[in-house]
Formats: sequence, C-alpha cells, structure tokens
Amino acid sequence: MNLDFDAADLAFQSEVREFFAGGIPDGWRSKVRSGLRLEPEDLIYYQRRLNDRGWGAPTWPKEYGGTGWTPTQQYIFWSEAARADAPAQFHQGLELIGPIIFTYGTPEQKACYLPRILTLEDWWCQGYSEPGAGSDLAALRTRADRDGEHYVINGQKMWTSYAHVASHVFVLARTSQEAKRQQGISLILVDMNTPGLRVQKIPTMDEKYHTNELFFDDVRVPVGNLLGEEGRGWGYGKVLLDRERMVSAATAIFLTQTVRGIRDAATWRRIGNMPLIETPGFAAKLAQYEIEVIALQTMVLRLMDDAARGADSGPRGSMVKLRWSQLTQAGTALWVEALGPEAAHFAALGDTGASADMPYAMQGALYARVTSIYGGSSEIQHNIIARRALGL
Amino acid sequence: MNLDFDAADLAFQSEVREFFAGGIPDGWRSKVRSGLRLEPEDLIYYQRRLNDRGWGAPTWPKEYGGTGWTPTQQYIFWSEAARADAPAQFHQGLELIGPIIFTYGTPEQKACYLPRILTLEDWWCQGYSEPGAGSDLAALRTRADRDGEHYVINGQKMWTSYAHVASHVFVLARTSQEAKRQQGISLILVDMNTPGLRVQKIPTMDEKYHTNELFFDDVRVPVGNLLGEEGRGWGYGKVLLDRERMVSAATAIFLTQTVRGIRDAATWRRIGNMPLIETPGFAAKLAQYEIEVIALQTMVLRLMDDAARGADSGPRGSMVKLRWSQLTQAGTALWVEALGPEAAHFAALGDTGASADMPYAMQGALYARVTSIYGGSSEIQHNIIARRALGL
Amino acid sequence: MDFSYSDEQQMLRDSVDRYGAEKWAASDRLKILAAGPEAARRRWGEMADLGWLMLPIAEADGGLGGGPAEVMAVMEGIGRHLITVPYVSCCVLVPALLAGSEAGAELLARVATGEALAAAGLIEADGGYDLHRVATRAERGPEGWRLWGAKAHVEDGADADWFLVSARTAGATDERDGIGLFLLPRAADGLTVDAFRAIDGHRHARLTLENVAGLPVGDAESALPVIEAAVDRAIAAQLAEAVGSMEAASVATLDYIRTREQFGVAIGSFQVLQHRMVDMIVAGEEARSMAYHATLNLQRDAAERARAVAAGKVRVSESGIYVGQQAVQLHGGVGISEELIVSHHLRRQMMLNLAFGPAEHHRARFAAIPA
Amino acid sequence: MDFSYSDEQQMLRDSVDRYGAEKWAASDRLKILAAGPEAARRRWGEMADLGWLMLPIAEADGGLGGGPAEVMAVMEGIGRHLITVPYVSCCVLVPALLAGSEAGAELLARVATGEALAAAGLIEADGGYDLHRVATRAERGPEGWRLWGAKAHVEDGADADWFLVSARTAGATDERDGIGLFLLPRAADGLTVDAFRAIDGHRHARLTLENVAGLPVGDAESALPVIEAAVDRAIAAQLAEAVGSMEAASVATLDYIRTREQFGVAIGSFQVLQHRMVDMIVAGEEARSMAYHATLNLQRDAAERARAVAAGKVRVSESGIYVGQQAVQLHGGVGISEELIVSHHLRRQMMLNLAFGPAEHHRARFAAIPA
Repeated sequence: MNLDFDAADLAFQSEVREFFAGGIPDGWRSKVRSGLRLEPEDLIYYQRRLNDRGWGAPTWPKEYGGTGWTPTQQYIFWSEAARADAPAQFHQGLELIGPIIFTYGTPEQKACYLPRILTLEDWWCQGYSEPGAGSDLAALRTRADRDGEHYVINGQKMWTSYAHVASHVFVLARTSQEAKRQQGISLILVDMNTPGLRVQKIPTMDEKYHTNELFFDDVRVPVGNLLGEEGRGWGYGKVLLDRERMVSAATAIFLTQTVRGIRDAATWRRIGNMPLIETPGFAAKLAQYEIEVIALQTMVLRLMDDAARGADSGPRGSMVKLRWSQLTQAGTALWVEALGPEAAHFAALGDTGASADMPYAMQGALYARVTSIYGGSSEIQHNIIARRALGL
Repeated sequence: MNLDFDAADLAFQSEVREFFAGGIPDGWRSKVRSGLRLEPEDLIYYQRRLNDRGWGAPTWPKEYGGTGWTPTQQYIFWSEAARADAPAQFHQGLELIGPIIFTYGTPEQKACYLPRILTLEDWWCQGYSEPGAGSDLAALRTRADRDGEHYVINGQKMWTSYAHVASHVFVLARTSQEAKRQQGISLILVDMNTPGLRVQKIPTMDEKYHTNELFFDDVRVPVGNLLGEEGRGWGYGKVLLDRERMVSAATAIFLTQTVRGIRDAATWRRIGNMPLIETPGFAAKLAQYEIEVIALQTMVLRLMDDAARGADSGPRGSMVKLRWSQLTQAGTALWVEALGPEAAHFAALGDTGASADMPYAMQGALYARVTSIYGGSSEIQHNIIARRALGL
Repeated sequence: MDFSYSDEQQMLRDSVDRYGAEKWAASDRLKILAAGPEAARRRWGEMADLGWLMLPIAEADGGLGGGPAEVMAVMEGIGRHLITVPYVSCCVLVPALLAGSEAGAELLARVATGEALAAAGLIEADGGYDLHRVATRAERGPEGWRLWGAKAHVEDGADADWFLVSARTAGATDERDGIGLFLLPRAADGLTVDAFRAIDGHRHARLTLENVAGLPVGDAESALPVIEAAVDRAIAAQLAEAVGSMEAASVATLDYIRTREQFGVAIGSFQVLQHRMVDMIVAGEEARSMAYHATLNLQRDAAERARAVAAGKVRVSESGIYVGQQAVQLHGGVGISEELIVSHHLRRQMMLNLAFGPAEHHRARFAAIPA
Repeated sequence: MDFSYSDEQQMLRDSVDRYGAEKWAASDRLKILAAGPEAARRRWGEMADLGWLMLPIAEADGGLGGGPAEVMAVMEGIGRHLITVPYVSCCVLVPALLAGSEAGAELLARVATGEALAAAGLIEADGGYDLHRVATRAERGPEGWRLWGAKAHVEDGADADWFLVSARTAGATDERDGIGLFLLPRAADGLTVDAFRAIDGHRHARLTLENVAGLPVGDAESALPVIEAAVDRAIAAQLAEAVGSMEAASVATLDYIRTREQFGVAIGSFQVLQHRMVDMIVAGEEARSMAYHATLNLQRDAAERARAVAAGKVRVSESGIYVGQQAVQLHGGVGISEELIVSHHLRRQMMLNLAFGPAEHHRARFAAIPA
C-alpha cells in the first residue's frame, strides 16, 4: 500500500505540468471551475492541441490513435489538467461512441470515424432518450425499417446534448417490431445533415443552449451505417457501462477546480473587516466540501488502481457518479453563497457588466441540478448498486 | 389569525405556572431534559399530585375524571410543565387504553379501571408487538381460545415497555383462527399476576430497564375482560390513532427541555477562554436546533387549533411523530457533543461520580434511537402519509 | 390562538389565486417575462385596480391598513402563481419605511395607485446583510443632506422611480446609532443605477452615490429600528410567497408522478419517490408553520419579532430550496426545461433565500438574540 | 500508487479475523465485557503471543516495526469483531510517543510482551481537544520534575500501569512551544486516577496531579510535534477500526433485511430500505477511502499528515455514525437490544468519533491548515 508515484510517473507528471503551464486562456477559468462546458470552438481548439501532442484520447489504445496510458497516467493527466483549469474533453465521441466503434466497428468504420473523433472534425451526439423512454430506455419507440440498402428512421429523440453543434449522431432504434424491450434494438450512425432530421432546441433553466429534441422523419441512412450486428445495439451499451466509470472518474477529478472557484470568491468577499473565508461558519463549510472532494477523489484513485490490476471494481463507478453529482451540486451552491448579494445579479440590463464570477457560478449551480438526472438518475444508480452489489 | 391567548387562557396559564413553581425536585432535571422516563415511584408521585389537583387526565372528558380542557388549555398545560422541567405523564394508561375503555368499555369496566388509571394504582402496559409482528402488526399469532367463561391465552409479546412495573396489560390476540389478518383479533385486559404470564427483560443499549418480552402460557382470564366486541380489537386501534397525535404533540412540546439541557451544558463547558455556547460553530448548531423545535411546536399549535375547531388535521399527527423523533435524536446528540470529553465517562468505576449530566445525556441519545422505530417507524409513517395525504 | 384566515382574508386569497390563474398561467410565463416595460406597467395597474398595492399601506398614510395576515393571504397567491412583480419591495417594505413620515406621504399616494415604483437600498457589499453595517455617508450642508457611497443590492430596484437609502450620519460603520434614511429620485444628480436581471425574472439594482441630494425620512440619527422592523415585514411577506410556491411545486410534482410512466407503471408507485414526496410535503407543512409563526409575531416587541422572523427565514429557506430541488429531480429531464413550471419555482426559492440575507445570516442573527 | 495489502499484510489481516471470530463472537460479547481483570489480562496475553502488541513498536525499540499499513490491517479486524481492548492507546499511541527515548525503553519492552499497560493523558477540560492547550504545569526542582494539574480524559486509561502526560514547562497555556512529555507510574504519589466505563465497553480515566514526580521523555520544551504525530497515528488506526466496524454492521444489516419478513415479504424487497442500504455501503466505501488516505499520508510532512488525518477523521466519523444508526434503524426493535451486535457497533462508532476530538474539532483543524 502506498500513495506515491514511481519515478516514471513523476517524470510523466512533470511533462504534463509543463504542457499545461500557461497554456490555458484566463477567460476559460470561471466557466471551467463552475463545471460549465466551454464554447464548441474552444473545445475544438483544446482537443486539437492535445491531439497534436499525441494526447487526444487518454483512454484509447495506441493502435487507434490513443495514448495507451495506464490508469495512473490517466489520473495524473486529469489531475494536472484540473490544476491548470483546463476543461474536461468533450466526451461523447471520445468516451461514448469511439470505444464502441473500435470494439465492434468494421475496419472501414474504424478508418473513417476514429481519426475524425481525435481531431473533433466529427462532433458526435447521442440519440438514446425519448419522450417516453428516459430512465426506462428500453421503452424506446424510434424505428429503423429496412428498405433495400437503407434504413428509414422515424421517431423522436430527446435530451440530445449538443445536437445543434454535432456533425453526427449515434441512434438506438428498433429494427424489429416483434422482439420485445431490449431485443430488436440496433445502433445506427447518422450524419446530422441527412434529410428529414430536424433539431429543436430545449431551453433550460440555466439559460445555456446545450440540449435538444431530434425529429426523424423518414431519415434514410445506408445499411453500412449499422454498427455491429442488427438487434444487438442494447448489448453494446455494456461496453459503455464499463467505460462510464472512467467518465465519472475523470470529471470527479475536476472538482478541485470548483474548490478553487469557491476559495477565490470567499477570499475576495468581505464581511465587515474579515474575508468571508476566515469566518468560522464559511471556513467549516468549505472544509467539509474539500474533505468530501478528497474522499471522492480517493475513491477514484482506488478505481484506477483496480483498473490497473484488472480487478473488478463492482458498482463503484455508480457510487462515483452518485457522489460526483452531489458534490457538483453542493460546490456550485456554496460558490453562489460566497458571492453574496452579487448572486442576485445574473445578467446586466444595460451596459454595466456583472461580477467576474457571474453568471458562471449561478449557471453552474443551475446546470448542476441535471447531473443527478442524466446518465442514470441518482435513484437509478441506487437501484443499480442495490442489485449489483447487494443482490437485493 | 393570531397567536395570542385570550384572557381566560392567560389566567389559566398563571394558575398552571403557579402550580409548577418550585414543585419539581431538582434531581429530576437532567433525566427529564434528556427525554428519559423517571423511576416509576417518581412518576406515581407526580401523577397523584396532578390528580389531587384535578389535572390527572388532561385529555379526558370531565365525566371520567378528566379535565375537559380545550386543546389550547392542554397546550398551555404541557408548555408550562415543560418550562418547569416536569416530566411527561406516563401515557400507556392515560392515552392508550383509557380512551378505549371509556369509549368501548362496559359500565363495569369503566367504573373499575378508569379511576385507578388516574391515580396510577393500575399501571398499564401494551401487549401488541410480537417477534414476527412488528411493523406488520396484523401478522400477530398470540391466540385467545374460548374455554367456557374464560379465554386461554397462549403466545409471546415483545417490546412490552414497563411490563416489569405494570399491574395490567392490554393484549391483542386472535380469537378466531379462520379470519385472516386484521379480522378475528380481539382486545383483552389481563392482570399481570395471572398465572402462566411471565415477564422477561430485554436488555437494551441505553442500559435502562424499560422493555420486555411477555410469555403467555395457558393464561386464563375471565371473558368479562374482553374489551368491546370479540373480533373487533383491530378497529379500536383507530381510536388510538386519532389520539396518537395528542401523544406526539404533547411530547413534542417537551423538546424545549432538551434545548435547556444543551444550553446549560454548553454554557458550562469552555474552549480556551470562551464558553462553548459562544463559539460560532456551536451557536449555529444550537440555533438550528431551536429553530426546528419552534417549527415543530408551531405544527403542534396548528394541530391543536384544528382539534379545537373540530377540523380534520389529516396526517399531520404522523408528521409530528416523524419530526419529533428526528429532533429527539438530534437534540440528545447535540447535548452529548456539548459535554466533550465527559461524554466518554458513562459510568464511574469505583467511588468517584460522573458529571452531573452524565449518564443521562448519553442514555437519552441512545434511547432516542428507538423513537424512530416504535409507535410506527419513520418508514411506516412515510407510508401512512403517502397513502393518506397523497393517495399514492 | 387562531390559525385560520378570516372570511375576508380568504376572499382576498381567492381573488389573488383567480388573478394568478388567469394572468400568470405557467404556459405564458416566458412570454410575460420577455414583454417590455409597458406590459409590466399595465399588469401593475391591474393590481392597483384590485386594491392590492394600497392594501399594506397604513390607513393614516392613505392605504387600506392591511395587517400581516392580509399581506400573507396575498403573498401565498403571488408565490403559488409565481407572479413576478416588485410587490414586497414597493408595497410592503417601502410603506413600512415611510409610515407616518411627511417626506414620504406624496410618494406613498403614488405607490398606492401604481403611478410610482419605489425600492429600498439597505445592503452594502461588505455588510454581510447586516442592516446596521452602513458605510454610505450622509452629510448635512447648507442646502440639505448629501450622500456618498454605494449600495450593493437594491431588491427590485431596476425599474424604481424612487429610492430609499440608508446612510450614516454619525458614528462608525458598524454602530447601531447614527443611521438615517433618505429619499431620492432616480434622476438625482450623482446617482448611478446599474440594473440586473436575476434568474427568477426579478429586476434588481446596484447604486453608486456621489454627492447626491437626499430628503431625510424620520429621525436622521436613529432610523435603524424602523429599517429593521420594515425589513422583517418584507421577509415575513416573502416567507408566505415561498410557502405558496412550495405548495404549487409539490402539487405539480404529485400530479406528475401519478401520471408519468416508466417501466410500465406510474413512477409514483415507487416507494422511494413516495417517501421523497412525503418529505416535500412535510417540508411544506413546516414552512407554512414557520411563515405563520413569523407573521403573527410581527407586532410583538423587537426581539421577539426579530427572533421569529429570523427563525422563519432559516427554515423556510431550507425547506423551499429542498422542495424546489426535489420537484425538479422527480420530474427528471423535463424538470430543468423552461417549459415546465417546476424549475421556475426552484429558481424563485433560491433567490428568496438570498433576499434580505440567506439562511446562514439569519441563523447567526437568531443565535445572537436571547430567547 | 497501490491500494492493496501485501501478502504478508493480508495474512495478518486474516489472522485477526480468525482470532476475532473465535474469541470475540458477538454472542459472547456481554459475557466477555463483564469478565474481570484477570480474564482481560489473559486475552491481552493471547494478543501478545500472536505478536500484535509489539507489531507497531519500532525495531530500534525492540518491536516488529510494523508500519501504518500493518496497523491498518490489524485494526480493521479489531473493528469488524469489536475487539474491545486498549490496543490503539497502548500499542500505537504510546510507542509513537516513546519512540527512541531512553526513558521509555524499559516500558516499551514490557508493553511489547503485554506485561505492562500504558496510556497517554493529553487532553484537558478547557482545551477543546487541542493538544497544545496545556495548563498542567511541570517544574524542575532539585530532585527532578514535579507536575500539577489535571487531564480530563485518558483514552483507555482505567487499567493503565503507566501514564504519559503532557505538561507545560514554559510559556502560556495555548502556546505551541514549552510543552514536555512525562512518564509516571500509576502508583505515583499525588496522582489520583478516576476510572470510568464508556458505552462501548472501553475503560477510561481522568487524572489529577498534585506535585507528582515525572520522568521527562525527549525534549521537555518541545514535545508537541512528537505528540501531534503520535496522536495522528492513533487516529489513523482508529479510522481503520471504524471501517471494519462499519463493514460488519452493514453485512449484518444486509443479512437481516434479506431474511426478515414483514407483510409477507423480505423487508429487503422494499425500495426505501434497498436505497438506505446502498447509502450505507457508499458511506463505507467513502470511509475506507479516507482511512487509506489518512494512513498513507502518515509518513509525509506534518502539514500534509495533519490535513489528511483531520479529513479522514471528519468523514469517517460522519459515515460511521450514519452506518451505525441506520444499521439499528433497519433492524427495528431488535436493533437496540443488547443481544444483537448492531447496537454495539453504533456505540463504538459514537465513541470513536469522540476519541482524540470529534468531527467538529477536526473540521476546524483541517480548515486551519493551508492546502
């Protein structure tokens, strides 16, 4: 048992730290710390800088253009990124569809899609949820009917994040109406420019544009866009499930950024003659928050250690997701509290600006509410852990 | 809408305050504040003093020796009792079986039992729960078989509080084996001295002796001891249910005693040169606790107001029980926290005594854990509210 | 002791509910908030016509002399329907600050009819929401009083025609004595008004005062007791608003979990969601009790009043945010959409907590007042 | 980076589990606790024979030089089986205080074999658990050092043969410099030992010192760094104990809800209980992570060590009490009975929180150390 990095890891840490030193524009800081995504052009710029360095896909094997890093290296990389207020990479291509493509795709699909994910030339979004199929995804009704060399897709998808930016969408659709529930569902890759596909914004309470409804009206795609076997789409989700823990783990590492955001705001604001951060009440709250972040990050380290040893970490991925969403919510709320009266000044009416942290802290706090809903709600995570870990 | 008492109520308040002034022995204080029951002899002394004044049964109608008080008067009485560190009256006779007897009992039963409850000559305990029938009381298996002019009772009861002190027990038992679940259950009054009835202590973590198992081995009681109709025992519980809110309400009023216990301990203990109560952290915790107590007591006032107007207060009795148990637990835990290192000194080994508040605060904190289990656990209260108030 | 509304109060309550259902339908909310100042003035005029604007103004000041319970009856409805207007700031706080003053008589008359909007600047950047921490200075010169300083936040101040501002006429920044209250028009020379929109649609302001002429209201050296009492009234009114909003959010959520199906059954059949819904209802009952407690203590002495209002603020804030968050959570994805009303309730609860100081501030305030 | 026990550590862990299962069966617990001092000495001797008592003692001091991970392996088992012995106080804390000192060499040799029990008195009544708040005085006279004062709490001190006591040799009560550490036998003239039993069966003491002769250990003016480091070691050991206890309480609860029937079904089929059980498991995972974090930082510099241990203490205390309480709650009535083991785990968790300062103390300590 030890927490120390070996010499090679320490050398790697220096290398990464050097890469990030000074490389992150100041303007990203508040947004990044509040857990909000940067604008697409910024994410593309960031992804290409990483990819130029060979670090475009920290979790992919080398043969597909990934880094082939060990879990410890991944942890070091993400920790240093968090330390430098770098953003998390946009994950829908890198972590969701990419691994399915390199695991189940044809050689042509791999050659076509993987390099373009690394450069963010292709921006992928995920067409899974539907109005009647949220937590109960297996109730989905979108259909893909075979017509010669094409599938004809009809239906509606919901909560398709970044569809308005994306070039491609991966869709779960029924290719058989006989089979029930999970069976008869296939995974199909669709170019967003295909006729009949319409994107409609869903305005959300944080006033950021990040999610959409997708309408499929006789959308014809070549059968070559089927990923893996017909009717097996549901099963490919399992690959996702195994990698999902890495997505949660990586984002959990970035919570140290929120800590810095709170700390800066509470250092700046004064109550009488004392910085807020020195008042015992606030100091205790921040301490509690930092401690819970340390606990979560140590859970992540243990997950990484399991992964490195090829050990089964059971439902700890779900636990990380659960606690991460709670801490994202608690942290952004504490940040808003630190701002005091400024927190009521979300948007300037007229030509004076709001404070440096606003509106990001508040948007972060509002956006954070969805983290316990998406990617399997907290209630669903509880169900999963109860079933998998406890056999209940 | 107003919170003020009218002139008559104010006069009554003075009268009650005068009664309690100086009338409560100092030695009761710590025990009472920690929510622990006094020794039986003290409770008997207290009950008789009240009864001599005509205040033996604050919630009973006058015709049975009660006070006939309005809900407002009851509230005033309990508030003043709490203010004076008087104990809560022992409720199993007064609030549980008494009202069933005066509602469903025969004239003989009323004449025989009610006066002796008022004087605590008869000490009642409740034989409901069984090893296999806790939250699911309808699963009870104790049977009372008719044999001529007697019932012969066989079975086992559990969690019979104060059976070791009691002179009588009221028992729910099956008088019909055909009828299922709630049907075929009767309510029978049993003298604790009846042959075949055995009491066995259940040692509990608070190290106080308060509860027991009861073993019925061919216990023969006259059929005249049946209360109400045979097979209708379950239904009489409804009377209890309606009165239960008064038990919860009354005990909730006594939480101000716990506040005083915490306050005294935190005033006495010093951290460096400062009383604990002046440190911002503890002050905030105590404030939060007091505020929640105020909220609960205002809920109780509203319950009383409903009762005075004959309005249905819905499941607010369950809500009061739920919150009362949470606050009993939180308050006693805060008291233990206030004691600091002394809290580790539960019982002296040898001839030196422990601190004035120990072991009561700690026993209170341990005993408090059962308040969310007995009388319908918090989970059951949630079920009840979901069903009754929300129709879920 | 009586916790029921009188028939008249009940009628008032019903009328607000009718108005809210008609004019502030959830489905129209985004449109209403986006409408310009003219539409806002028109809506405000409707409320004036119904007599609500003059309701809290004392009879001696030309109002209807509605007491705390009448204000509560109105505010519950404002909360239930998320009626987003500066009612508390302009019609509860300002009249309480100006009550009986000569300086404010004319303004109150115009507030009562809806002709003028007024707001109060009482909070400073370093003041930690304490009303006695006033660094803004007022100096008496040959031509009257002049003010220098800044007010970090003026609740509902964005569109105000008049401002009431606390300023120090004597003593050090955190002394309780030496605080005056001054009235100034928006157009006053030397006054800069920065306006902001909050996440709940309310429109606030920040003031900078650079040698601004102000008319003193009442005693220029000891206005603090009046200010604290007035703010407690405003807070109590907002507690009732929070209770109304909680109720509406809970009703919407209960309807939703009864009808929304997942895994082939209504999600309200899942025990975990049932118990969560129960916790929301219990929180609502607690909040209602605390709103009553605070409101019915408004007319008692200063310490009792302050303790009751501070206690109310703490518990209602906690309950309100909890209910708002869980309403969103139980709705799942649609809970965060602009289209459904629940996220608007959450946003309002978050901002109600901040107005006149968050729960943390009032918890410390409560702790400092002997019982 | 490595979070797994080595084979040797795993063997140690298994051996404690075997011993616990054999000698500390839940069903024998009350009997064991009620047995007299002789039985206790016998049990202690068994642990000496197994080599556990000398495990944490440095090799230079004649021990096995077990590091933090070895101690953690032992402590998990002590927690899982609720082995109620003064192991942390006598075998972790005292050897860390005495490490390398001449004064303590003989005592350590006797601790290693189980012949002597020692305990440390470091906490004073007004000290708020701060180790530097020392009012007990030590004065050097012609015949050596004499001590005056009181120690409010000596963890596991009831049966100690020797006491280590902090005392001020210079400076004011709350200064970090001027603190010495002194060794005294229980029979010392002027020493009064009041003994107490805690709710978890541990036996503590309170000391009063009236002109007591004490042998200085190390530097009589700057023992604080050693004391703080030693206490952090003791705390880390207790974190592992808490984790073991949580694990056992959760396993017992899971077994219970799987088999206990109400309303015709196993209560583990109720979703609310399932989710509660999950929260217990998550709390246990968090606590384990924090115990590792604290333990593996013990050998880093003082600030890092203190921050990690304080953080561990906060989160493990919160998690442990939560798990203990819910274990009792999910068992219902029998949960509070002496007969079942769950309430014993709750009691131990409550007392582990208090030992060397509760979560509140360590939260403030954490906040005061820059990251």
